Amino acid sequence: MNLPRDEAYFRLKDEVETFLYDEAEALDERRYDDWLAMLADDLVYFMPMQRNVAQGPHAEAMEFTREQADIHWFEEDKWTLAKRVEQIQTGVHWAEVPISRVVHLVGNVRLVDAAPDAASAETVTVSCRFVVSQNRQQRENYLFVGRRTDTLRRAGNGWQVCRRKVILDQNVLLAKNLTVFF
Amino acid sequence: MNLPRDEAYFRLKDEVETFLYDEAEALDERRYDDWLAMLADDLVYFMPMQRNVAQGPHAEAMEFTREQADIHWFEEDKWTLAKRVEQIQTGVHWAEVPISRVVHLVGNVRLVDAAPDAASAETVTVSCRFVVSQNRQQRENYLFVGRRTDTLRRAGNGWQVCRRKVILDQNVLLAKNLTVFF
Amino acid sequence: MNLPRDEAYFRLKDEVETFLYDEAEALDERRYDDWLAMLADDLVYFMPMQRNVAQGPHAEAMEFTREQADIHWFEEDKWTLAKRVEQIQTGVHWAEVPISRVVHLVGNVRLVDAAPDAASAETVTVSCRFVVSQNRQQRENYLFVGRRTDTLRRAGNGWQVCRRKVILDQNVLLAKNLTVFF
Amino acid sequence: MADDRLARLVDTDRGVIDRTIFTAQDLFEQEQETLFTRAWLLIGHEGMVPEPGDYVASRMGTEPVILTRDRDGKLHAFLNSCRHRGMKVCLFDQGNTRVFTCPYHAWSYGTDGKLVGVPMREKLYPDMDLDRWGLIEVAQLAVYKGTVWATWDADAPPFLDFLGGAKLHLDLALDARDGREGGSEALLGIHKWVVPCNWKLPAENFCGDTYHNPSHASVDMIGIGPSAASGQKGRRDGELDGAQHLWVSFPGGHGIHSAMVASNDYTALYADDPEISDYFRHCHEERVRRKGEDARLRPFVGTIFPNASFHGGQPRALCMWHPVDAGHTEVWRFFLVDADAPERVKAMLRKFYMRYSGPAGMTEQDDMENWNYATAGARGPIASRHPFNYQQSIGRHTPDGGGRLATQITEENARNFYRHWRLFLEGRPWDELIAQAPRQAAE
Amino acid sequence: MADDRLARLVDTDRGVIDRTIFTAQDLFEQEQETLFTRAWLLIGHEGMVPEPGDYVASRMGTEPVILTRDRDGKLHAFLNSCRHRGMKVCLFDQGNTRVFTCPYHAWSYGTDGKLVGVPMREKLYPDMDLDRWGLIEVAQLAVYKGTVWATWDADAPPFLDFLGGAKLHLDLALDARDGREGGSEALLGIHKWVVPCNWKLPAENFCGDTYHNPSHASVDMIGIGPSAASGQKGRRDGELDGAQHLWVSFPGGHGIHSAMVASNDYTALYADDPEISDYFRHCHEERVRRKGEDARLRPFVGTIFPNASFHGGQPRALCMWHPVDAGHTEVWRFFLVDADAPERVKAMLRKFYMRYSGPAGMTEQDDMENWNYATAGARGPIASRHPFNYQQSIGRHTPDGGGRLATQITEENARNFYRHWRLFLEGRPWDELIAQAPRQAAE
Amino acid sequence: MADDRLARLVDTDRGVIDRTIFTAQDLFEQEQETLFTRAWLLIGHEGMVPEPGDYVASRMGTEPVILTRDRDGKLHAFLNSCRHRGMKVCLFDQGNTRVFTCPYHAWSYGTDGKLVGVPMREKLYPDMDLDRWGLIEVAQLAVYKGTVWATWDADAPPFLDFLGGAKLHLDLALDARDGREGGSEALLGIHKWVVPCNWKLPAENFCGDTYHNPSHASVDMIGIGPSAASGQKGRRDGELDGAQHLWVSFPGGHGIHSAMVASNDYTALYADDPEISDYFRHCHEERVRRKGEDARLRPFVGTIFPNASFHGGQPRALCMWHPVDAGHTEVWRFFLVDADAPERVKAMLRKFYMRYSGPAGMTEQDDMENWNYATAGARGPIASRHPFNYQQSIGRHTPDGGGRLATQITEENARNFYRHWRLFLEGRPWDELIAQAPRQAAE
Ligand code: FES
Ligand code: FES
Ligand code: FES
Ligand SMILES: [Fe+3]
Ligand SMILES: [Fe+3]
Ligand SMILES: [Fe+3]
Repeated sequence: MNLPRDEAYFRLKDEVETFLYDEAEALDERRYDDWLAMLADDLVYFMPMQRNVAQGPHAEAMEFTREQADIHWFEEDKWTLAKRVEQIQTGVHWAEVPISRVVHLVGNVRLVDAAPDAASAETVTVSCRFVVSQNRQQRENYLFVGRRTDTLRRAGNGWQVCRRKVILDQNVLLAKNLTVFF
Repeated sequence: MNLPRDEAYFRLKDEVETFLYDEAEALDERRYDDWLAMLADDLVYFMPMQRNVAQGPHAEAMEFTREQADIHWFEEDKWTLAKRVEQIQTGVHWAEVPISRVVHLVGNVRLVDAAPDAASAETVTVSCRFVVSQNRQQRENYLFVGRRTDTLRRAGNGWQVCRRKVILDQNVLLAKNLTVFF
Repeated sequence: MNLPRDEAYFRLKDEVETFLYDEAEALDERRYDDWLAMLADDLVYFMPMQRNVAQGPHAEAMEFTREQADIHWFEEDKWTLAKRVEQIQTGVHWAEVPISRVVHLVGNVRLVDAAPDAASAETVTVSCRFVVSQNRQQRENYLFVGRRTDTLRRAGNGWQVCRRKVILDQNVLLAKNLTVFF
Repeated sequence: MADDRLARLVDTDRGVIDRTIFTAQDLFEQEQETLFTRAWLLIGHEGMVPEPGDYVASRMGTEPVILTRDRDGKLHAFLNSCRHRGMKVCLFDQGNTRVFTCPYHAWSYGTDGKLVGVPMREKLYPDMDLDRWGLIEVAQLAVYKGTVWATWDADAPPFLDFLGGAKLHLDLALDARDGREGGSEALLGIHKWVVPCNWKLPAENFCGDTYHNPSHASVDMIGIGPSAASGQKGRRDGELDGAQHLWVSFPGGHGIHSAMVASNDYTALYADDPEISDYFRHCHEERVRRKGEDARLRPFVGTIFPNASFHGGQPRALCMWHPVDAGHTEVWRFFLVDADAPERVKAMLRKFYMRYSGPAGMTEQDDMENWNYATAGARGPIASRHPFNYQQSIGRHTPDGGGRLATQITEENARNFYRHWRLFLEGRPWDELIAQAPRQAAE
Repeated sequence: MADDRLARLVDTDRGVIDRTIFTAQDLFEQEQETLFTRAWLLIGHEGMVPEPGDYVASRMGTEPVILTRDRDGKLHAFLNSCRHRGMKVCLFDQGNTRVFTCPYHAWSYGTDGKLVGVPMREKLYPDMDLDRWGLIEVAQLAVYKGTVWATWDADAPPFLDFLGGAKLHLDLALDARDGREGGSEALLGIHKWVVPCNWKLPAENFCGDTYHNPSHASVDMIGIGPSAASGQKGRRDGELDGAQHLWVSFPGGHGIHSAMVASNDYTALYADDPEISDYFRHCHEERVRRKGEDARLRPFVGTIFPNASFHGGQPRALCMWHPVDAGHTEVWRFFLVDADAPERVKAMLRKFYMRYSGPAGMTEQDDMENWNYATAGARGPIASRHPFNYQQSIGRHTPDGGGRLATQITEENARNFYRHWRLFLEGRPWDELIAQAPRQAAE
Repeated sequence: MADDRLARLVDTDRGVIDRTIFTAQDLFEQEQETLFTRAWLLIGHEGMVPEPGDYVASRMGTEPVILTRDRDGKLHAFLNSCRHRGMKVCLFDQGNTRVFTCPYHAWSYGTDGKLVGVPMREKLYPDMDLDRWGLIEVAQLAVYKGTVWATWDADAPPFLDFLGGAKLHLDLALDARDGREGGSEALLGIHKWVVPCNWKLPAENFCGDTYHNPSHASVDMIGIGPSAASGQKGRRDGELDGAQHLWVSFPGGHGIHSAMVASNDYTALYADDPEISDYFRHCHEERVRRKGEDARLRPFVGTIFPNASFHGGQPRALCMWHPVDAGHTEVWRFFLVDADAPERVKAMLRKFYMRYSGPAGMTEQDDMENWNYATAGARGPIASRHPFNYQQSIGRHTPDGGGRLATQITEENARNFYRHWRLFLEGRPWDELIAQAPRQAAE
C-alpha cells in the first residue's frame, strides 16, 4: 500500500515513530507497567522459529513455524506478558536477578498501512528493524537483530500495539534465554 | 551542501528514506528481482578495502584501495549483481544453501545533495550508516557495521541507485565470505 | 513533555536529527576539529558506570555511579575532550596508532524537551540510542550499544552540545579501552 | 582408563563429587569417547519423518546425525558427513529427498545410507567396494512409542533392556492421557538453544531433583499454570496434591520422579476453560477404567541416562542435553500432546508449554540460571578443593525391582547417575553398566 | 614440579626470560594452583563495606569472592559459591544483607559464612555437620590502613611480614598527604575492564619500569596534569623534578619506585586552581613538620607481589591485575583521596584520575596497548626461541635492608619479581619465598 | 616425534588419512614447530616494497613478519616483535620508514633489522652487544620473478632446489602472457579474511583437486567468465577445451595441475570486448613464436608446499593459507597482471578476479563452504574412527623427472602432500624432505 504523502501522513508517521521510541524507552528504563499500558488487551505477540530448508515453492511455509499450530519462541497474549512483568517484579526470578541492562534500537520504521486512511487512521501497520542489546551480570552480553511488524490501534489520545510479529533470524538461539521483551 | 528546509525537502527526505527502507525490505525478504529493479543499469557498487597506515598528509589515499585501480572487496556493476542473484537462485550456490537470514538496518539517513533542487530533484546523494546481520545454518552469525553513500536517480515514479559506496570499516574481513548485499 | 506537532516541531526535529547525524559523520571521518566546534564550551560529558544491584527503592541510586561524586568511565568537559583530540593528533598515542575505524549509528531520536518552545527553541533535550562500532589493527572489534541524552543549545545558525549523558549498559567494560567518542 | 582419578572424583558412597567433572575439558572428551559412543541416545520422534524420503537433522553427543526414513519406510540414522572428505551431505534441518548429494565432489548416498553415486567411478576408483563407503550408520536404532533412540555400539543391549524399569515411568509420559498405550504426537518446532552449563547439571536436575523447588519461587508466587487466569497460584495445576512422591533410580543410570496419588478420585484441573476441564476429567475416568489402581501412578520427570529427559504432564516434553563442551550445552526440546486431543486442548497445552519451558519458559529460565552459574562456580583451584555435596537422604532407599526406591526427597537418583557415569568413563562391559547393583557402591 | 623447565624459562642471573611464561596456558594454570592460592592478594577497601551486613564482590585469582562485614562488624572473605552445587550465593556487586540464600536449593549462609539454613534438614540431612559446610573462607584476612588483603594459605606469614620493607613505600600511598598515618578513603566506583594481555606485564610495569617513559610521549607532549590548563606540559605535575629516584626490590617479590627529593622546599603544584595549590602547600608543610627529613621520600609506583599495584600520588590508586587466562587480564582499579580533603580538591583529583587512569585514561591507554601487543608478540614458535631481555642495569644495585636498592633505572625489580614467580611455581616453602636472598640467584 | 601416531594417521599407501590431522590442536602446534619453521613460505611480492625504506606486513605461519627493503635496496624479513619485551615494532600494514621504533621503551631498529637505538644504553646496558639483539630475521630469503619467499631454517636448501620441478609450472603463472620470462606485477590490495577451516584443506584443494568441479555448479550454470556477458557459460573461458590435463606431484610436497593443449591453434577468448580479445590473440601468437611447442603447456593451479598456492590464468593469483588454529585459516590473496598490459585489459581482469576469487568470489565462496564444513565434519569421536578416502586413481601415475605424473584426475598430488606433511612432522632431515621418492611409500 502506498499512502499519499500529505500532511496527515507525516503527522501519522511522526506519531508512530514516537510511539515506538517511547515504548523502547519504557522498556529500557524498566517502566514495565507503562509498557503494559501500551499493549492492547487482545494483543498477539508472536515470534516463530526458523528452520534451514531448501529453496523452492513451499520453502517459506517450511522455514517458519506456523502460528496457532506449532511450537515457537513466543506465542503470547497480554496476560502472559503481564505475568512475565510480574515475575521480574517478584525479585526472585533468578534469570533476571539482577535485571538485565537492555537497549532497544528501532530503525527502518515504515508505515505499511493505515486504515481507513492516514488522516483518520484507527489502525496502522508498521514495519521496522531492531537491534536489542542485553547485558547482564559481569560479562553476559547478547545482541538480537531482527525485524518486526506491528499493528497499532488508536486508543484514546495514543496508540496500543494489538499485534506484533518478531522475526529474530536465528536458528539455534544464540542467547541463553529469552527474558527480553521485543 | 545545505538544502533549504521547505516542504519539498521533507517530502524528498521521506521519499529517500522510504526507498532505502523498501530496498532493505526487498533484500531481507529475498525478493531479489524487486531489488535489482531498484538498481540503475549503470550502477557502480564499490566497497574498498582498508589498510592500517600512519596518520599524515597522504593517509587517506593509502588507507583505502583506489577505485578503478586496485583490488577491493567489491567493484561491481548491475550485471555482476544480477549474476550473484542468479547464482543464489540456482539452489546450488553452496555458500548460500540454505539462504542466509539477513537483516538490513539503515540509519543516520542524511540528504547530502539534491540536483537541481529538492523540489525537482533528479539525483540525490544520501549518506547513511548500516547494521547488517547475517545468520545462517545453525550458529553462523556475522555483523557488518559501516557507512554508505548512495546516489539515487529518479526513475519513473520512483528512484534507482546509480552509485553506492560502502565503507565496511574492517581490515582483515571478520566474516568468512561476502555473500550478503549491502 | 509533549511538544505540539506543528510545523515548527517538524522543522526542529529535522534540525536536531541532522545535527546528530552530522556530528556522527564528523567523528567517523575523523574531522575532530569540526566535532569540537559542535561542543559548547561549558559541555558536561558524562558516562557513569553501572553496578549489579538488587531491585528495590534505592536500586537506581546504587546502580549508577553518582555524577560529581564517584569514579565513572567519563566525567569530562570540553577541555579534556580537546586534549583527547590533541593526543590522537600527536601520532604517538599508541592506543590510536593506527586510528580506529569507527562508525556511529544514532537511532530512536526523540525530542524530549524544547525551551521555550519548538518554534523558538534555544535549548533542546534529545534522547537517542546508539550503536558504535570500533575496528582497529587486524581484528580488534568492539561494539558499543547504549543510550544517550543530549542537551543542545542554539549557537549561531546551528547547535552545540552542552550536556551529554551516555549510558553504555555494561558492567565490566567489554572493550579493552575507551578511546572512542560517544 | 584413569580409574584412580575417577574414583577420587566420584565418591557416591560418601556423597561427595569433585567439581572438576563439570569443568575439565579432558573429562569432557573422555565422555565423548566412552559414554556418548556407547549409550542409547534420544534422537527424535517418528512423527518428524512420516513419509519415505523424509529426513530431519539430529545430534548424538557433539556430532550431527540425520534421521531418515528410506524408500521402504525404514528408519536410519547416519553421521552427517561424507566418507570422502567429511563435508556435510545434508544441509537442511528437514526435508524430503531421494538422495543426499555431497556438495564438494558429488558423491551421493541413498536414504538408506548406501553410496550410490561416485562421479567417474569406473575410471578413478576401479577397485572401490561401494558397500564399505556408505554413510556411517548407527549400530542400533529403536522406536519406542514414537520416540527414536540410537547407539553407536553394536554390543549395547536392546533399547528396552537398557531402559529397564524406567520404562514404566517413561510410558506415563508417552501414553495417552486416557490410559491407552502410545497415542502421543510431537508438536512441530524443536526448541534449540545454548546454555552455558555442563550437560550433566540439567540431566541430574531432571533425574529427580525435587529439592530445587525454591528455584521456582517466582512462578509459584504469581501462578502461570493452566488455571492461573482463574487465580490459581503455582507453576502448574496441583494434580499431585497429597500424593506420595516416589524417586526411583535404575541400573543403566536412569532416575525418575513419579507420584502415587492417594486415590483415583478426580481433582478438578484446567479451571480456565470448562471444555478443557471436562476433557481432562473424561481422560481421567477412562484411564481409571483401563488401568484401575495402576492409574494412581502419575508421571513427573525423569532422565534416561545419559542426556535424555522427560517432563510427564505439565508440561509434557522430551529433552536432549547435547554436550557442546565442558561449559556449554545445546538443549533441544520437543513437546507432546495426544494426537486425538481436541484442537482447543492442544492450543491450550501448546501455549502453556511455551510459557513454562524452553528459552522463553518462565520456569525453565530460572533452572538455566542455576545451571549456568553452578557450572561457573565449579571452576577454579580453590573451588576444586571442595567437592559438591550429594549426601541428601543418603542410604534412605529400598530395593525396588532392579532399582532403588526412595519415598522422601533424595539425591539417590543423582548418586546413581554419577555412579554410572563413572562406570561408562571407566569403559566397563555392558553387563556391569546395566547390572542390578553397580559394583563400586558396596553397601 | 617441573623445576628444570622453570629454570630454563626464567634465568634472572643472565637476565633472559622465555616468552612462554606470558603465553602458555598450562603455566597459567600452574600459577593459579601454586601462586594465587598462596600469596596475599588485595581484595578491596574497608570503606566499601562500612556497615554490618555490607558486602562487595571481589576476586582472588580467577575466582569470585565476597568481602563481607558480619553482624559483629568483623570482615570475612568467602568464595562466592554454594557448598551444595556451587551456585553463586551472592548475585550482586554490592549491598547489605542478613543472609546469603542460594537461588538453586535455598541453602543459606550468614554474613560470617556459617551455613544457617538447609531446607528440610532434619529429614534429608539428619547427620549433617553444619560447621563443615559453611562458605569457603580465606585462611587469613588483613586490613592495612583501609586496604583489605587475604590469602587462602593458612601457613602464609602475617601480611606485614609478607609485605616486608615494601611497607614504607605503600604507606606513602596510603597515608594522608599531610603526613598523618592513614586517613585515605576510596572513591566509590571501581573501574573494571578486560585487557588482552598476560597479567604479569602490568604487574611488572608497575613494579618499577621507569624505562617505558616513551610510551607516554603523547600525554607528555600535550600536558594533561593538574596544571595543564595553565600551560604545564607532562602527564602530571613535576613534584619529583631533580629528585633521586630509587628502585627497591624486596623478598616476597615486591618492587617499588619511589624518589628522594633534594630538599623539603616546596615546589608549587596544581597551578590551575590557587585554592587547591594552597591546600597542597599546606599539606606539604604539615608533612615536613611531622616527618622531617623523612618527608623527602616520595611515592611513585609499586607492585605488591603478585598482582596488586599502587600509584602513589598523581594519580593515587590501587590496582588489581586479575588473571583471566594466559592472554587476558581483568583490571580493577580504585582511587584514593584523603578523607578530610576539601570537596574542591577531591573533585579536581577525581577528574584527573579519570583522565589519567582506567580504560579512558589517556596515559594508561598507551600502557595497555603495549601490554596487549607485547603479549601477542610473545606467541609463536619463532618468538619462543628468543627470550625477552631483562638485562637492564643488571648487577647495579646494593643491599638495602632485606631488599636491593638501585639508584638508576633498572630491571632489577622485574628480575626480582620473576625470581619469586619461579619460587612460587616451584612450590617452595614460605621461608624461601620471603627469604632475604632468593636462593637460585647465586650472586 | 610420535612417529607411530603419524604413521597411523597418514597412510598414503592405502589412501586413508585420519580426520584428526584436520582437527587436533596438538598436531596444529606440532605443525607450527616442525613445518612452518622450516619450509620456504611465500611472504609477498617485490612490488609491494619498491623503494628503499618501504615495508609491508606479512605472516609466516601464525607469526607476524615485516618485509622491508633496506636503505641499500636489499630485502629483509623480520619477526614483527621487539627483542626487549616483544611489542610490535611496526604498527602498520605498509609504509616507508628509516627506522622501526618500538612504542614501549623506544628501542629502535634499522630497516636492515639492526638494533640502532637503545635509550640510555651507555648507562643501563654498558655491556650490550647490539648485534645480538637485532630484529629476528629469517634465515634465508629469495625473490623469484617478483614473488618473495623466506624460511626460518638456515639448513633449508635454496628456494629453487626446494621448488624443484614445480618451477616449470609456477613459471606459467608468473611469466608474461606473451611468453617472456617474468613481467608480471601484483595489483595493489591484498584480500585478507578468515575461513573456519583447517589450512590443509585449501592447500590440498589447490594442489590439483580437479574432482571438485561439482562444487562450482552454480557459476558454471550461469556463466561468470570473461565472455559471460556474450552468453558463454562456465566460470571462465574455455582455453583448455580438449586439452590433456596433467597432474604432477613433486619431492618437497608440491603438486600442480596444468594442461597440454592439443595444438598451438588459438581459441578465441574474451569475447565481451574485441580489443581485449585481440590483445590476448596477440599474446598467444607471441608466446608460440617464443616457446614453440612448449607453448602448449598451460597453467591451471598448484600448491607450493606447504601453504602457498597459485591460480595460473583465469584468475591469476597467489594465495597464502595462513594457519590460525586447527579450525581457522587466514587467507591472503593477491592478483597478478602483466605489467605492460593495456589498462583496458587490466581493468577487465581485475574485475573478473574480484568476482571469481576472495570472500566475494562467486567461485571461491563455494570452495570455502566446503572447506568450512569438511573441517567441521572431521570432528568428533565417531567421525575420527572413519578416515578420509584418498584412494582416487591410486597407483595410476608414472615417474616424471623428480616427480610423478598422472594423466587422469587423481588424488596422487594430495597423497604426496600428506606424505611430505608427515615427513616434516617427523622432523626428517632435508635430504629426505626433498628426496626423489619419499621413503615411507614403498611402492
Ligand atoms: S567430500 Fe563429499 S564427495 Fe568429496
Ligand atoms: S546449589 Fe546452593 S543450595 Fe543447591
Ligand atoms: S618492548 Fe620494545 S623497547 Fe621495550
Ligand atoms: Fe526446575
Ligand atoms: Fe605507564
Ligand atoms: Fe574450487
